[in-house]
Amino acid sequence: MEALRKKARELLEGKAAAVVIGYGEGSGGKARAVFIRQPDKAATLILDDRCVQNLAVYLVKNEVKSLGKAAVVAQPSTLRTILQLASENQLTDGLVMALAVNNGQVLELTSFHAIEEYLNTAVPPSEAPGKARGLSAEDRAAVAKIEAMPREQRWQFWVNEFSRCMKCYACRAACPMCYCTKCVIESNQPQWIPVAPTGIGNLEWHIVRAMHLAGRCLNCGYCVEACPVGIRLNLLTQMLTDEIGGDFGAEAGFTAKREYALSMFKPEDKEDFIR
Amino acid sequence: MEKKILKKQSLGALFDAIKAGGRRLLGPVEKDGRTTYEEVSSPAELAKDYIQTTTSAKSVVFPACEEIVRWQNEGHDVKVADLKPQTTPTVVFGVRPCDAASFAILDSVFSWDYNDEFFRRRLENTTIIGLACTKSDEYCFCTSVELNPGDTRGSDLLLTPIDGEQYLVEIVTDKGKKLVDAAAKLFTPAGNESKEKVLAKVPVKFDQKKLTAKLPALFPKENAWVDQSLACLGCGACAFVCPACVCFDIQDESGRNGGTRLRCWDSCGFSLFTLHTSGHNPRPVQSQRWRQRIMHKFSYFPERLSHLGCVGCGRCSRACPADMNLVEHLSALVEAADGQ
Amino acid sequence: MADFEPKIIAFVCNWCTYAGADLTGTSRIKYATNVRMIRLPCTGRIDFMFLLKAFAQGADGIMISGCHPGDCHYTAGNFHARRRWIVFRRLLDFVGIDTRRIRFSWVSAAEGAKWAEMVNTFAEEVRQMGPYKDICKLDESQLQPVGA
Amino acid sequence: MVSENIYKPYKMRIADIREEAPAVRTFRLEFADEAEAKAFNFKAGQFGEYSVFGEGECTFCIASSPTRRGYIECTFRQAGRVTGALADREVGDIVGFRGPYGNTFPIEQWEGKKLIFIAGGIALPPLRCVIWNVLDLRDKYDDVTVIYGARSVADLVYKHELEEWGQRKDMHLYTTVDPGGETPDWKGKVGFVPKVLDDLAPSNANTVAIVCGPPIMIKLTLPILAKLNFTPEQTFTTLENRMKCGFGKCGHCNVGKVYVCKDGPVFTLAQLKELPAEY
Repeated sequence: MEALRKKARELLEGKAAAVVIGYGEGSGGKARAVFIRQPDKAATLILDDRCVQNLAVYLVKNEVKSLGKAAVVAQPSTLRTILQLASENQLTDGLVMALAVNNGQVLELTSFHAIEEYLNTAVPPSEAPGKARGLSAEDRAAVAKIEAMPREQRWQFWVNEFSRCMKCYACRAACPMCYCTKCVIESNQPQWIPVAPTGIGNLEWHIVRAMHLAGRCLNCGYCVEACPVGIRLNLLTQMLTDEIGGDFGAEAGFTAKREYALSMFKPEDKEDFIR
Repeated sequence: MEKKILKKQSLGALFDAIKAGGRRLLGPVEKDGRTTYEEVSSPAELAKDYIQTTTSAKSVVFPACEEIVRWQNEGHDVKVADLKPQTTPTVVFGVRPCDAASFAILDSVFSWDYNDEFFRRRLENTTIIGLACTKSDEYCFCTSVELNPGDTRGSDLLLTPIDGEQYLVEIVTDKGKKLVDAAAKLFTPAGNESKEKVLAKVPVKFDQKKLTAKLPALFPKENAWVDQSLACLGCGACAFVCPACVCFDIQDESGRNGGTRLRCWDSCGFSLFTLHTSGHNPRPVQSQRWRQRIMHKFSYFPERLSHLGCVGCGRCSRACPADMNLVEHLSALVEAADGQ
Repeated sequence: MADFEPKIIAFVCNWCTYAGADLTGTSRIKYATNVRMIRLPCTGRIDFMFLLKAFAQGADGIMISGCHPGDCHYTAGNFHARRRWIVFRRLLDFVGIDTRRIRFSWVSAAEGAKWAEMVNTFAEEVRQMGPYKDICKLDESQLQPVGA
Repeated sequence: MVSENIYKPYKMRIADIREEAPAVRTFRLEFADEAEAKAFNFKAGQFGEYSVFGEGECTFCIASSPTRRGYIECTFRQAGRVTGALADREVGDIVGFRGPYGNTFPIEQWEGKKLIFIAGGIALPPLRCVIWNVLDLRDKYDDVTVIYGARSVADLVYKHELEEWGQRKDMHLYTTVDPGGETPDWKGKVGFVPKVLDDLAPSNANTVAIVCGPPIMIKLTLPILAKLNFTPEQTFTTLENRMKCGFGKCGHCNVGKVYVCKDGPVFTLAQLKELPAEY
């Protein structure tokens, strides 16, 4: 933590970064996103296992971009998000700096290539803080539990989950991959997904969201943290991520090259349901 | 105000009496770490230990989505139904005083010159049994917005658990009186029991009078608003859990033969809230939308409707995915005003 | 359930299955009348939401059909579609939507008989399953207030 | 209204459709219900919520004069979901209308005064309502002047009425189009509205200026009016903001302490100066 504060101070003092986006003490014992612009404020940075928000969400916001070059304190899932955003042409190489903390050391990753290298070599997936790869054990168990249910029960489970949705879009707002300035739910000629928080409206919203994130979700899990009514919607995208990894060998967020599983195909893709 | 005593063990009998009248009874129920108002039939179902429900009681009178117009297509003609709000007489048990007070705020907007029948009928059909707070958390700030943990305003009956065995019942309105009369034998006259000693101690966190007075002068300080709202993600969580947020959207949904027009919750924090069809957006950036939220509740509301648009329940801060703490921001604004 | 006639919506590609179904007709092969066909340029054009929309509007079964792999008029539309279906079908199943009610097939312009056989088999299967109201009945209770 | 439901629209039958300019149409709407037609009243400057059932509602001023009873007219540009659906309607079709809402131009207070209307593009409709209202009560007012400009000749709305106004002896009409927007047989002026106003240099004495137009026109016109010594109190405009309900509940049009739908849409420049520029 001290190393991180020191690094942040140096970056700001040396004008290598205009803002350090990191975590600070929040309310209720939570950590929160902080935007450090003065070197003497760097001492308020923290980094521990309360720091769960995916800060990459701020990198694509115009208000944050207008502050100047940003250095972002990056958990492994944040690093992967940066690469995925890069692969989708949402970030410019060299304009974003990631501060990765590993074994008490702070690494300045100033290019996408450096992030790629770090993720693919320096981080042993099992030892990385936060979620590096795949589902957490808890989520995996939750997915397995749902899969073990009879179909009708699965349906009831999700209908019940979706019925709480008020369409506040906190899931969308908290997700760094939901960067579209005009979301599909805002396409209203015709109104493709119903805006109202009704049964079908909610079902369609969560399904379309899951599909749009399939193969792009980085498993940071912040959508479910953000949801004020605790809908387990991360399970949808994470299950798909697992599935896509298994079926097509594609895993999001390990390269800045464009490799989106659902915009590619192989003639030998396997399925067992088309007659 | 007439006061009675109700034994905690009589609560079940009171619930029975309420439901016997054909009324729907809602109460706070805990499930998966959240507390929400659900239909209940016995006190055993109630959440034992809650400071605040996750979502407010607002939806009882102002549902997240309500049908306001319905029509049927008949060839080239359209038959528009005269839709009457369908409401079941409802009793909501365990409403915290802050939530109870929010109904007056909603009412002031929904009855402002034009009477919203949907809201009014629901409100008329709703009886609120308030439950005074004996505990609070760091997000609570009712005392900073002219309320208190034992406030009777907005409740029809206010219950205070004065000890482990009994509630002190304050009969606030005729509606409350009717409810007591329906189960008169459960209530005994109160002596000189006082609720003050059990009420939660909620410190005053900022000077609201000063805030309201200074906000117009703080409006043009763009940088201060940007600083406050950098972390804001622009979702509607704060507005949707807020018991006093009234803003709504009107949406049509139609099938082959007809359709409905729905009134759904909306939030001034969404970028689309003010977007014109032409593409012009009067509030194009998040800091302006954050400012609007604060100005509306703490400046415009008091000026136009003589009361605040906030009851200090603290839900917005609890729900915020970016931990935007309202009290913190309001205190900072008061401080900024001092610095002028 | 004896008098239940399932409603089946078929999303088919213009170049293979639609032509194939045409051939079924010109060959005077009779097949179940439960299917309503919606012609699209390519299976790649079949937005996954079409399926939900069809169920929401009261379909009891959905058929999706296009050119055999390698035969796409646009070279690779059906390859893309296949990947998307693999994922989407998995998602629907996970959410508890009855995927037995969605029949995917490759039917070429020359396979008029296969199309008739597909429709007949599927219509019979759906008839046995009965009406599917899971999704369309969601909105019957949609207008109840939260907490009601 | 008979119904207690404030959201229930009147059923209106489209009696006439006029093409005004590219993608701009005027609808004449008649009440499907005779009794509703008789009971309906409005004043110049008010607006309503027009709806296509299944697509939603949108907000326009009532463009016809309150002196012409039995119908209302609206003029709109096809731009979004609802206006797009409106544009698909035909004569005889049913649409919805709620209203009238909002405040009015204080035309009673203007009696005996000179009126100068300054409008640009698609912003003539809200003023057309007042202009016809005043022309129908012509004796009560002193000089009436209209300055109206559009990007091109094709973009001018109410072309037939402009012709009529141009021929009337009891009013002055100056039409102008942006440079390059003129046609070979264009007889009006060429140049921007503020320039035309500047050249005309009307006196501010006993005069009211009513301005409505795109933001850029307003921005450039106000300094000219100020130069001509028009005070903010004698300059009027009508605002539009995104609205949903039309009666001060939904919160969309809120600007400062003002609700455009309740306190507006008509404002004096003096009132506007009190508001944050969130419109």
